[in-house]
Amino acid sequence: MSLDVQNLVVAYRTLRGDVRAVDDVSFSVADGEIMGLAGESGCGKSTLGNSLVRLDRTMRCLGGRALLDGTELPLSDWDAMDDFRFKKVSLVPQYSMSALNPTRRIGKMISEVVRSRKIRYKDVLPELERRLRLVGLPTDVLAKYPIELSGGMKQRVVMVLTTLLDPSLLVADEVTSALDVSTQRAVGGMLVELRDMGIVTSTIVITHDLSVLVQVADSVVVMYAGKLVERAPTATVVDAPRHPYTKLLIASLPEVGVRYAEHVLAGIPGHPPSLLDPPKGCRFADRCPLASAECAVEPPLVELESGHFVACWKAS
Amino acid sequence: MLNLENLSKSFRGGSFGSGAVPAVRQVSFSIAPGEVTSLIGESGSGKSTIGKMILRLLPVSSGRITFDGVDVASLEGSALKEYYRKVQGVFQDPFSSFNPVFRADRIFRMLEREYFGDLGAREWSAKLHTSLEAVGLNPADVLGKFAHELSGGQLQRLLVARALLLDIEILVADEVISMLDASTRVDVLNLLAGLKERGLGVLFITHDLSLGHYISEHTVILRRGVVLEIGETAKVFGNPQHSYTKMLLASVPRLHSHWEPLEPGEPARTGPRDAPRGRGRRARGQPLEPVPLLVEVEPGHLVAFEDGGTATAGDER
Amino acid sequence: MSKDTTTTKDDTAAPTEEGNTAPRHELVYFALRNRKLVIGLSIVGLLGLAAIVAPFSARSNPDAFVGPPMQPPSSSYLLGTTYFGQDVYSQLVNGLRQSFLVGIMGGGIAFVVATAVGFTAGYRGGAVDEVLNMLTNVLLVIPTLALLIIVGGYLKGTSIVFEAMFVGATAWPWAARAIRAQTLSLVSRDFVGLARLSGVRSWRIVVGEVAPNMSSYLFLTFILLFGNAILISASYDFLGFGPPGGVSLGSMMNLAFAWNALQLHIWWWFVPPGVAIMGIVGGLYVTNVGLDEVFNPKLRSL
Amino acid sequence: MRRYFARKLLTYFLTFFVAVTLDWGIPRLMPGDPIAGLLSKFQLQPSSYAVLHSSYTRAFNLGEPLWRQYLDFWRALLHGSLGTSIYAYPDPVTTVIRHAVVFTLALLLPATVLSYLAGNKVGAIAARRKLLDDTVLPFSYVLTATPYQWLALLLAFVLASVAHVFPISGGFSYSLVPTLSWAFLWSLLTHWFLPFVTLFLVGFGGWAIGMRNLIIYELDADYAHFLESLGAPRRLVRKYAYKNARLPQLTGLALSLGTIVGGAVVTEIVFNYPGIGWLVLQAINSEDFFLLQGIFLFIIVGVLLANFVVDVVYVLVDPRTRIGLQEGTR
Repeated sequence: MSLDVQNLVVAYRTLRGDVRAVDDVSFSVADGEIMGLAGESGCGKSTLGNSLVRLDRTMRCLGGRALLDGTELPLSDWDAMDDFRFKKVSLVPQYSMSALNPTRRIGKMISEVVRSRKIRYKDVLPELERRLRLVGLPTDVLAKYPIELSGGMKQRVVMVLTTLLDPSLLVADEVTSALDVSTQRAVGGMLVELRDMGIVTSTIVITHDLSVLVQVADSVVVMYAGKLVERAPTATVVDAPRHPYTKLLIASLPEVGVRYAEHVLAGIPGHPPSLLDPPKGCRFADRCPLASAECAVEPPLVELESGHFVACWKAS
Repeated sequence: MLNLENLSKSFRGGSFGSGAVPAVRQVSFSIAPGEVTSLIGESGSGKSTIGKMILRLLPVSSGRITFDGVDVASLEGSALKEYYRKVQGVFQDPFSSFNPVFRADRIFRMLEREYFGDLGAREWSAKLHTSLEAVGLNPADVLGKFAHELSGGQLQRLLVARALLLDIEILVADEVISMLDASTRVDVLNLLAGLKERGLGVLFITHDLSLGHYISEHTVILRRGVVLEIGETAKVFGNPQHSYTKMLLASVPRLHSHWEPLEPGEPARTGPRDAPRGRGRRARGQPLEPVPLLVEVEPGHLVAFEDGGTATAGDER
Repeated sequence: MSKDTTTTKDDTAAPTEEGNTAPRHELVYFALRNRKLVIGLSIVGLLGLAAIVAPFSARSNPDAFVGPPMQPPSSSYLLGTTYFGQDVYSQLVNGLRQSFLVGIMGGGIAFVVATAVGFTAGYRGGAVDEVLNMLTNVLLVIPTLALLIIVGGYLKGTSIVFEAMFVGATAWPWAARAIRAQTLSLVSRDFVGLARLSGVRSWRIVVGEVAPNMSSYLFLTFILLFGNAILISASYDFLGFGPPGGVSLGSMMNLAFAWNALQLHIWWWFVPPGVAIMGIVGGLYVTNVGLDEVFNPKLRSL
Repeated sequence: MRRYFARKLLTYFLTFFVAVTLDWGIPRLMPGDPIAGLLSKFQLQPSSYAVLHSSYTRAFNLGEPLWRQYLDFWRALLHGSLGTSIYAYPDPVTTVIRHAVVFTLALLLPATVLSYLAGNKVGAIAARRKLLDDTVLPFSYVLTATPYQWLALLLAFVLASVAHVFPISGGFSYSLVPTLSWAFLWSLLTHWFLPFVTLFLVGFGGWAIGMRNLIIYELDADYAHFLESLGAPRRLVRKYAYKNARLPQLTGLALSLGTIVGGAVVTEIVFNYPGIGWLVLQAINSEDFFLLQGIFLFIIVGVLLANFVVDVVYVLVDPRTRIGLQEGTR
């Protein structure tokens, strides 16, 4: 049991009150597991992932906890979290293209970061160079400035850096979405390799693109409006989803091979509720074709079969 | 009928226009009424530049665009306005398409002022409602609101409705659904596909092969401003000939199948665009590779000639 | 603008019904809560009020010799008298009036030039941009005060209008550059393209679509130009190029210096005009920062 | 980089050209007979008026066609001649200016550089530190809004006129003959101090505010957040933010050179400090227009040189301009 998140609540503070972007979410990620975190924009997936490493100053953790290898992560304590960051938990941010200091040579920046964590750069340099070569980068990128690299190269440098100290947990936030398909594939492959080689113990891959998760993830958590609605092995989510939202979402995705002329796909009418004042019961109810009176009560997350959790009254 | 003939575009690099960076090179294809043509390319391929040139938002460097036989570059003043009556566009970022200071209706107001000045208020309102309903919007839901109060899907529909107010024959749709949520994007896609049933020609610009395959009759594959493969969508996707097209198809993540394991030495790892970059570098460094010749490998399917091996006709499978 | 800045993550809540009218309320809320804005505006407002009511509150014609010379501040001469026996208080409130006039006119002219140049360069681009940009950069390097020296040397006395025009002609380049940069970034937005696709003419796009999106920025620019104009005219008058006869804050300091107020310890002659300038300009700067914080949420919380 | 400098130099040459043209043109563009305007300020006998008028006309070349006058002006300028000073007759203008420039540079260089460095440091430290921010910031706003001449008057009044800690006027004590003695150097230093402090303080405020605001922006940049997610200590994040914020500050320095020079002019006047600014006042008082025109050109050239120095420093500090340069030259 590597990562165990229990009843986590994370909120943004706004003038009009707290916006609970993550509302009472529980799940766990096993050693060696790559878990996908999927959902549409605004569902809280990115907030959830980021809060495990770097809780933004505008956010607050209002409840719940996260255990990593049995130790509770001090999510709300910025300074205490520093002991875990980089060494135990690491984040590949959404903004990898601009994550590197533009006015520092990459090697210099890495050496300064490493040294600031009381590690000798000399000790990690051979491993750093080995891993750069591993992901197909020449070691002379260390002597370059970020603007000299392409987007895909920057993405890989950031991934090598964040995983340099073999973290127990890696959170990869939309790492493939800004990339071309060919680079996307390389980066996706990298996530799997990092796990296969035992560099990263557990991985959370956050993306809005389910088809990327099919390629890399062992299991998938689907979020909707701050809630976890379904969690299952990847193949189950794609082929036999039980939550109406997941079902409709997957049915709406065009894929190479599907043509309008032959088969017209359908989207989901309506849009997600406001998280400032979310509806009492099931949050998907007003868009759900199956909704009925019982949906006015919030459905619990139930394990329908081993490893397949669904939060829906209609699923069982 | 909109024709692109040897269309090229170079951007000025550096000060005083010294050094030109080619973005589009000798591109030719046409957009026929009643069809969707997909223009597929990765970032930096010049696909959006082509769309902007068609819409006269960027000047053409060489070659020409003709609409019903008339060179679009020659249009000025009222003639250009008449062109815009027939040819319209929708862009990628729905929020950027709306002026945040004003209500979303402003996009209609501008058209009313410029094109329908002689229309009575009631007629205009009826026309607007018809158009909104044609894109599946309830006028009461969307009129009088600011863009940030509406969803991305609603906004893109508003923009399509705006184009439909005019007598358009060609619609340039530039990555219109890439910023929309998965659950609503297919509806906008279907809306565009439905336009061809009204006899419109649609240029669907995208980086996403699955979307192009889903919606279009014709496909153009573009890389670094050069057309590499062009033809009927079924043929390009069913029988891809150019190594780049094949690589794209192999790399696109699918819902029901896994990536094939990478063969050793396959370029996907380093990626095709992994050359260190810098604006204007290619232009002043090594000479440009010549624009390859397009060879017809089967009726309605042209492929760029490659050095590594000549494209062969026939089904490989 | 507000969209980009208020939501940095993709994961913020979707727009809400309650959110519809919020941004404007939020602005007012932050404006009233912003100490810098409130303090800055109060200072400028009070001094502005003093300038407006000057003709009524002044005890005398500022140039009139009302009493014994070199009187320290007292109940009969609120801020004392000059070397010649003029009432410093009357001079001060009239000087304030002059300063505000120069600020508004000079800042206004510079603002008009800056917006014209900035919008044209940013929207038209190409060769027009190159030429205007070069012109801006050239004028940016020429120090205003140096230019003033040769202009002032050859002029027989000036007027407020002349000073305003001089400031207007020389102070605009940095503002034009800033406005050009803003325009460039806005012009690349799709709504400008859409306006062109709607057949809207260029000037109408600039005035109707682009400018409203940077209204807060334009306002801030004007405030800074306003302050600059006051400082420049104070230097101008201090060098003795000021309008003859009239009293300005700069010429008060000039006369005080020229008539040995330092050696004679007539501090009440030169301290008030300096405090007044500092009040207006400092007040404007602080207002500027306060407004910036209100408009730009990134700067708000800390 | 070559292109970067080529463009900059082009701007500077254009500026110089425009400045010389203005310098030549303004006296001629002024309404009415410029010489009559000049002379009307003197109380002159009609006979001496006529003599002066004709000599000025000759000196200004006013008899020649305009294009001729313009070319002659350039020719004289390129031969290093700016005419003869009236105030210090018969010294040439260049000599008079050269004597004053030493004093101005001794004042301007340290005041500009030190206020820039100190302002940046203090502003950086104050950013995001509540207590410091609340004290340094208001103080800085007061300073930056202060007219130079007023701060100069205030310091002269309090520290010289009242407290007699510093001398009130001049570049050195007139009882001393300029020699390399300790007494003379001390005299130079004490006379230099107050004008220096004036320029330093006003400049300091602006730099502190600028740096403080830039740091706040930088600390919110993506690279700063990324460093935080790697558990980098605040010290490192701030160091990076500071280094990056220096770049726009340097641009700001180039932009404010004109203002700084203007400040030096009025400050020197208050302290009777025998630099360029003080010379301006003497030239104005003695109607020495050749001297004024010469000073104008000197200031322009000085500001252009300073701009160039800032450009060079910028390239040294920002690696990206260097890379751009390599690309350009390859």
